[in-house]
Amino acid sequence: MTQTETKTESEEWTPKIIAFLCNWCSYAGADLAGVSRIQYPPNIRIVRVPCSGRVSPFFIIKSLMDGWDGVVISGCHPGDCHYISGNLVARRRFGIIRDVLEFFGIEPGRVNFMWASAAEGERFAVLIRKATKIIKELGPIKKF
Amino acid sequence: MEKIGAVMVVGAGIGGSQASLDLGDAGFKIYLIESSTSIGGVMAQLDKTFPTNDCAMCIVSPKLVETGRHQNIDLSINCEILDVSGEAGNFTVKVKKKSLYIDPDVCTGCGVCGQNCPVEAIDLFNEGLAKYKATSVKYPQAVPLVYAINKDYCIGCGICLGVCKAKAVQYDREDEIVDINVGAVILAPGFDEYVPPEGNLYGYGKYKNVVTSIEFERILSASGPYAGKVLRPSDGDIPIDVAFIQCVGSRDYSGVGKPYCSSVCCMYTAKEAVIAHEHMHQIEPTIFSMDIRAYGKDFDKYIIRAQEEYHVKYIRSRISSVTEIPETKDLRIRYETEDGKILEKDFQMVVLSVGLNPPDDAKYLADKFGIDLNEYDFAKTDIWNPVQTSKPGIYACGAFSQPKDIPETVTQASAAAGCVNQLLYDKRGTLITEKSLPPEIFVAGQPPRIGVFICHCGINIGGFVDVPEVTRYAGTLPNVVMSDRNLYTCSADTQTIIKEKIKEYNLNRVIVASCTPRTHEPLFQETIREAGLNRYLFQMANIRDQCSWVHMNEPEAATQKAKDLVRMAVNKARNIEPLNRIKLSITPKALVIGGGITGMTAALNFASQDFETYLVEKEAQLGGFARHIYHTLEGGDVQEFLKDLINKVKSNKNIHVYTEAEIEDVAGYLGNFKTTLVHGKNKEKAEFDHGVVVVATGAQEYKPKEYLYGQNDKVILQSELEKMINTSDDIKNKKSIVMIQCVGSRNEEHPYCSKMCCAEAIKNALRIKEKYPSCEITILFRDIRTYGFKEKFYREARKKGVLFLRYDEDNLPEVSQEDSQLKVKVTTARKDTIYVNADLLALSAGIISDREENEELAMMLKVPLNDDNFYLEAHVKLRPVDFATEGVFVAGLAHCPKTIEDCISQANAAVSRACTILSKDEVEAEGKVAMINVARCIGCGMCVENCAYSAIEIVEDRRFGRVASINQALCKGCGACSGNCRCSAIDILGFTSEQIYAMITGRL
Amino acid sequence: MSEEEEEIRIGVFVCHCGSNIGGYIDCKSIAEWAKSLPHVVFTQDNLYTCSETGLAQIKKGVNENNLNRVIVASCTPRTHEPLFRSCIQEEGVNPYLFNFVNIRDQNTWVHQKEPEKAFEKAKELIAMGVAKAAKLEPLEKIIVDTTPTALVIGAGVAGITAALSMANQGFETHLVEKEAEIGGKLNILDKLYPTNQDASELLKSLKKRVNDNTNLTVYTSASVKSIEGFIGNFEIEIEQNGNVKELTIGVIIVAVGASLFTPTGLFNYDGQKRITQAELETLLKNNQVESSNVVMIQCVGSRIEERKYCSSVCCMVALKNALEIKERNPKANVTILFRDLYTPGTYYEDYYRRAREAGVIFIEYAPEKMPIVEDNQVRVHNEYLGQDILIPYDLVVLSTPLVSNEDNKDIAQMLKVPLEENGFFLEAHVKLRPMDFATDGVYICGSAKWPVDITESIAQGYAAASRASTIISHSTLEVEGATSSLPEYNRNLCTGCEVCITVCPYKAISKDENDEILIQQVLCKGCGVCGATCTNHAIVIRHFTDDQILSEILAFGGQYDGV
Amino acid sequence: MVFEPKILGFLCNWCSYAGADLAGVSRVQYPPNIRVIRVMCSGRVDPMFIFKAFQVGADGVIVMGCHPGDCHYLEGNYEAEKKYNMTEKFLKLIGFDNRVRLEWVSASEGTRYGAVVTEFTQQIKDAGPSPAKDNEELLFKLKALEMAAATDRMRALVGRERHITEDENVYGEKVSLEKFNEIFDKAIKDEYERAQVLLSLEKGVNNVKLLAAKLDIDPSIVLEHLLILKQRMEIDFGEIMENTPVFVRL
Repeated sequence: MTQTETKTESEEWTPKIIAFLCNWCSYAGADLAGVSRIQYPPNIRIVRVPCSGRVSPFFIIKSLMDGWDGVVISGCHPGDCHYISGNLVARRRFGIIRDVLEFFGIEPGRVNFMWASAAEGERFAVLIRKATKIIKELGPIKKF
Repeated sequence: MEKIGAVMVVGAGIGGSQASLDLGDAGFKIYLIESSTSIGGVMAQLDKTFPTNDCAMCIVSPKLVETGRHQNIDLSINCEILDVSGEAGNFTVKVKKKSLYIDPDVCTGCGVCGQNCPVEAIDLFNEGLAKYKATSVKYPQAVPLVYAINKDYCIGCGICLGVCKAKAVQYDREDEIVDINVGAVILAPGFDEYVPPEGNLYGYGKYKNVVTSIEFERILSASGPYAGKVLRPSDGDIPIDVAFIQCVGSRDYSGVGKPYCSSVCCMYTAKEAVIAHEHMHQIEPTIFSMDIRAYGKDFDKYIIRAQEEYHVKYIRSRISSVTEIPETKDLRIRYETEDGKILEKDFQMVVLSVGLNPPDDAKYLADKFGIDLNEYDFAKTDIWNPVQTSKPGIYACGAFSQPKDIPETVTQASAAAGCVNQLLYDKRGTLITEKSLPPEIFVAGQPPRIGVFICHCGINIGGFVDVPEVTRYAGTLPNVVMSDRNLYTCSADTQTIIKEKIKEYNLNRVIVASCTPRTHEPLFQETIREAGLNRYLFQMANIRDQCSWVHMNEPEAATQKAKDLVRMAVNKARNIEPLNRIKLSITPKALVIGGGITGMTAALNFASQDFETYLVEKEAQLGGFARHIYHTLEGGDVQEFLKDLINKVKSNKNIHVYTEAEIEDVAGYLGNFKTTLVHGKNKEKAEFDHGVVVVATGAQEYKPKEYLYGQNDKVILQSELEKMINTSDDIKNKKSIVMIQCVGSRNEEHPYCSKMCCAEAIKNALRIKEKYPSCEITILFRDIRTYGFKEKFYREARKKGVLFLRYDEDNLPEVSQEDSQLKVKVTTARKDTIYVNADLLALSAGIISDREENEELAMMLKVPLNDDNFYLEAHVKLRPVDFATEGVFVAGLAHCPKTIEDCISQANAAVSRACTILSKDEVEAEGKVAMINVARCIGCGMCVENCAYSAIEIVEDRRFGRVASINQALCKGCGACSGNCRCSAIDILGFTSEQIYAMITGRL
Repeated sequence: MSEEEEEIRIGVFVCHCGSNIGGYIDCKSIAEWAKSLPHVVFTQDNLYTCSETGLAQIKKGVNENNLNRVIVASCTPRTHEPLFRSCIQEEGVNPYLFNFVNIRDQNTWVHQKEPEKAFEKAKELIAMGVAKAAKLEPLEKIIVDTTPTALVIGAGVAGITAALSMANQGFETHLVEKEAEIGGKLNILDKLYPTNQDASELLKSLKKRVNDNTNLTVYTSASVKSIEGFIGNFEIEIEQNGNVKELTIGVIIVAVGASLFTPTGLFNYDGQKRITQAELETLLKNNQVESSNVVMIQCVGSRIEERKYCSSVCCMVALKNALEIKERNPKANVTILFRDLYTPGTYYEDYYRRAREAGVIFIEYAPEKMPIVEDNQVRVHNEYLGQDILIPYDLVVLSTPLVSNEDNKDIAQMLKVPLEENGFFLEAHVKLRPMDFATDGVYICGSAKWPVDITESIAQGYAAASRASTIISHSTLEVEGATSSLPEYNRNLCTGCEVCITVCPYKAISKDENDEILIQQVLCKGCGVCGATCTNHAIVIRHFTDDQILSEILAFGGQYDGV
Repeated sequence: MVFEPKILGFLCNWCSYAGADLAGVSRVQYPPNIRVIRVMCSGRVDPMFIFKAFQVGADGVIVMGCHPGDCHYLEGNYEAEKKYNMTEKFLKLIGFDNRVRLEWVSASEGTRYGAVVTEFTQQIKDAGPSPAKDNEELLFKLKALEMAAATDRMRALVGRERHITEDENVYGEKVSLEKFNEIFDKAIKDEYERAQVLLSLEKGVNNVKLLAAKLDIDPSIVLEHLLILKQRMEIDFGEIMENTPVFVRL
């Protein structure tokens, strides 16, 4: 199905980004962006996970294979984790995955890790804008 | 009089919320009464919290949501107490629920009224820094999220009535007066911050760039008026040099401010300085302080980090004036240094660390509830039990009785709850009603029949997203058998519709596309459960907070996104299965480890609630370190208190005391522990089951190696001096006594403050001065940390002629012996070197933990220790007596150095937390937990390491050998194990990989 | 969509109006100049554009040049617009695509001495007219069916008169009365002034006519429960003895009358020796008046701070009853204490003269020195004598006002019509539309509006019926197309603030069952206040849209939008 | 050259326009400076029209409607008066209040119509040509006034003014004109300043100090306005330049 996605010439290409947000901080931060009506690009689709520690590297690879142009993973700031240390586990894990992606020939910039707290609606929007910009510059993902 | 199984909690800040949750969980009916329009109090205003820099909103909002939704908590906002009658066990409180002019049951908190209100007024939550409307909510994450009309500003134009799609606005809504019958009352009204009066020397109110610390807190806050940018109000520039002036309105004997120390300002000032620098690296904070009172757990480390990592500069000085430079609006501070120089420095902004005052209505509340206030108009409490007011059955917690920080407030809240438990334990569960639910429909294995409900949310979604189109689209998705749209899916009538549709279409999965699951998922889950569906057969698509609201200018893209989100939800829903919540039976018995004041208090509290309690003490006799303390600074007779306590413990039939005991093993988990120990001279073995554990193992006094201790018998410890004062006459002929503070504290080996030594030194000094006024006493200190009302005694000591000399950490006093004369050399902050002859040198030795012992027990209980080997609680701010491991609690010195009263509070708090478990026959665990596919597991143990809750262990499986096993009762479902599992052997129910893949792949 | 894409082709016709315009300015050169304006494809000057020839020229111009907008620069739209509209309509151009430019009444005629300036002004006015014309959109008049039925609320003398009048015109008429008997105040009156006819006689004859009329259905002990809909098509529910009847009604006449005021606590009122005029009527009717010393006090409870109005009938009632007592017992002393005597018109003034002749004594009192009713005498201060006069009595009669009914508010709410401060119904315009409400299709008569006597009630009954019949005498109702509207493309702009609802004097705006703003085209008169008020610029005033007016303003400033 | 002012008149169809016609029929002579836009009711005159007229070169604007109580649409002229009052208050901020007029002229007052127009024309002649012509700054301010008057806040206030000050508000109370005007006047000032801030941002004047200097408003007030505009999602923080945040128009 994904292969059939075409863009009309006149339309500017915008990346499709999937975001895994932890329920307690980043998802709440994304909600706050909404409550505060802070606008950001609409290319992002959010998947709620209990904790950034839940995000398996497979989710990321699967997403990129499936045609998402970029992935965002966001959790609580270090020390703020609702599950005490889940985000630290995630941090350790994602330190490696960028190298792995590069090895596969995928631009590491497609996968963005970030921290956003429940009070940082503004920051969430800024980070999404930033990620969108980076991924947009990288262009559409290569199909596997 | 009949006792009532209900409790009123007055004030819904963090303290009130915690007390309500504890008691609500323990089976009491709670009436939580709040005077403002939303709960959360001051904590919800904060940006970050010390000493962890935790985001305040992140940690408090789940708690507030829980409070707002708890089925045993009846929350009333905008209330006023009118009258109180009755006595402990049975009070009647007359409460006025003031009209919000908006029906709180109907208001969905969408905010359209506020946006359209043409009358601008000041926003109190942002401390006057932003304007809000006559119809407003206190802050975006408010609980309950209900708007209110401020009639003082409202001109009655009626716009809000028109724009409110939910029809919640009711201008003729009247105040409601109700009589509430409760067994006990907890007062948690918090504090009001000190506002510098007109003509204050700091220029507050006159100069725009002089703000109070609470205002600065809002400036720092990401959800504050400046969106977390640190700007100065005069011109929106980022200030470079920011001065923080401490003790504004505190430790002030001039009569303008308050004489006591507000306890928290040193820390929050450091925090604000650190966060300001963190937000804007160009900011260079300078803090003007007298003493730095970082007496709490890990506080000193924070101050050090502030100085070293964040370049926060400390100047020890009370400033003499602040003047504005009119052209730049900069502020010139004139101050005197410790060595007597008068200096001037310009700052772009000045933050006043204002003190904590008793709440404005303290006298009113005291009068209504018939309790006494102390000399400062804070609630007067029992010297041994800091949550007990002068009236039985009425308890106070938090800053209402003395300025205090969040963890102490939370501790006291639980402590007050612990006392209520003790008072009303036999009335648990008498006033709460359990919902009767229909049996669950069996749906496993059946093809999904999905119903999708799409919410217009008035115009909040419908105004930007083409809801009919999304509804049509949803109807075309696989397995979707019905899709419908509603004006407000969360309204009561829609719940009925959902239930009807479930029946009509035989739905076995339900999706609501509306706002955020964080606030609304439980509501819809409840609805489908009432219709007979398992509550996990529900999915939510967030098309408001994360779609329509953030793409208001791109309606087409927003519609497309909403469709995608609905499709992703459908894809997940097709893969979800009913989940069961595991139920654990509870053994209603408690184990308390440690027989000091803390342990005994806890044990007695448990026992008086008819819980069988095992009290384990390693020494031959009960009493712990208190056996060496004679009085408290405030004058309480410790020995008498202790004697009484020991007698009560010994005579209580519910308490089994084991002395000279050594725990060999604690096995099991929440509700089902089994402990084996040996005790007594003969090492008898004992074994028993229990549901909870309270760790109250205490700490030890540091045995100094410095200052000739142990080499010269004129060098003694403060505790030894205290014994001398109280049991002998040896002081009589001492002309000069020198005390050295911070011996074995705040140094490299023990980088923390032992909290009690300053009070101890002043206590002893005052006792000596009382008996022998001519005795010269010199106290060598680094900072005098007589926080709170203890400040009074410091002042008294100075008045009585006790000499206080400050020394620096890098210039420690030296003690030498010349002949028989002890000589103490000290270099003061003024760089003068002084020699003092001492007839007696008392060392204020710190409190240290017993590393080996603690490590051993921590291992058994699967709980962590901190760097200083004190036990590490689950959360520094909000779970001060809990461990991450459920069913295990900590209290007293085992947690960190603290006073006797604080130990007692923690003991009661631990009991209260434990009662949330013990009061039930069984507890229900979350259904969304980890699950092991043993066939794939290779037993590497990675997951065991990653689990913060010690819920995983490696076991021997008959077929597969060494594999991981999950204790679902302990698992919180975070998924850290699963994400790291190299064999993909772990999955998280409710968030299975299959479900998430379905969301990923269902993009088009 | 096609209209939007269609090229705008404007034709401008400049009228000489004989010499009225042409005598001052050069119409030919104006017409020539107008060709330079954007979208203008054809121009012509005519001697009399409104003449047969002129109209033919317009038609020809339209046909030959494919014009889709027509401008006539001549006299005033107030008189001539309909003519030109129908002219272009005959050629298949929507009449709303016509625009008028007034260069006579407001130009040549008023600047006769400054023809050059008038010439320039004419050009500018035409430029503005063209700018607006380019933005005009076709509109349709709305046709609504009307139901030829009438509802009259209140069966007093006004209501009965109105109902009979409607029924006699052949309309199915429904008359609702809350009491068990029809007739209203006729039931309690003795005689009627100035003819001294028996009230019961009139009542009897009315009842007979009501009973005999087959078009008239009467509901007694009944009330109107709900009113929905609008002119020509009201949906009514009438409740009678617990049964609800539903009706579709074309027009509604409100004739609920007024209530009697009981002067509790005033002048020692006790209902025995000190009674009201209404109570006196009953005594007279039953021939029970035996008193020989009667004192009447006027303005009891009216023209005071609490109730500022004059009840208008009490003076005449007092005179009538005074005369009646005198007639039956010429020896009786009747004294009337008054503030001002209101006896308008020759008949009534004559009536007053008769009372004086019959020996009724009139004594004026001032509101600052109210008469005091003592046990057996009334003490009243006389200005001329400068002292109190004591009048012995065996009966005191208090002239109390008519007051509005308590349930007026409910009816007003159902009908969406206003009440004035005293609770009486407020007509659309005190002078010009005395029988109408601002809400179309609803009319008022009798004391429901203001205290009136029987004569006036009858007159008003006829008047209201006459107004009402103008609506339902046609089977359909044509409604102006240039109304306000909330177009679909502006729906998302509407915040629902309801400011438009408050400012609309015709109650044409409401919220529908979906809580969305609904503008009832039938009720809208197109004044445009809602559009100018709409907080989020969502409402469009057709034919006077923001866009159209702004383009006129721009043209005034020499700018052309979109060119 | 003699100054011939350009005057724009908004006339209600039923009274004033008819009165103007009557003036013609009666051959009442008056200066030819007025250009008339016919509206059905004076209440239709959106304040925006008046600000627009000044921006495109009007020297004076006059609004005419039926006499109080005579409105063909019952009460439209009362609404017109409220809107006009607001417009006048706004124009006063830039010294244009002597260039507008609201008059009641009935259908029978042809002569009076002539007199009013004559008199108003003279008034504008005396006032001289509109300084807004080719004056960037004044045009900017006029644009700001137009934007301010178009905010939902101002429109809501003016739309409800009559209701709550003359009838009763939602609590059944009458709001005193004093209290209303206090709020109203503050709103006028605030919204005008905010509109100026927005327009300035479009022109690249983008930080507090620059805005304060350009608009001659206290920087702290500018900051307040910016924060409110941010709440309204009109603007957002941009990057930080030399310790001063830059604001951008959304």
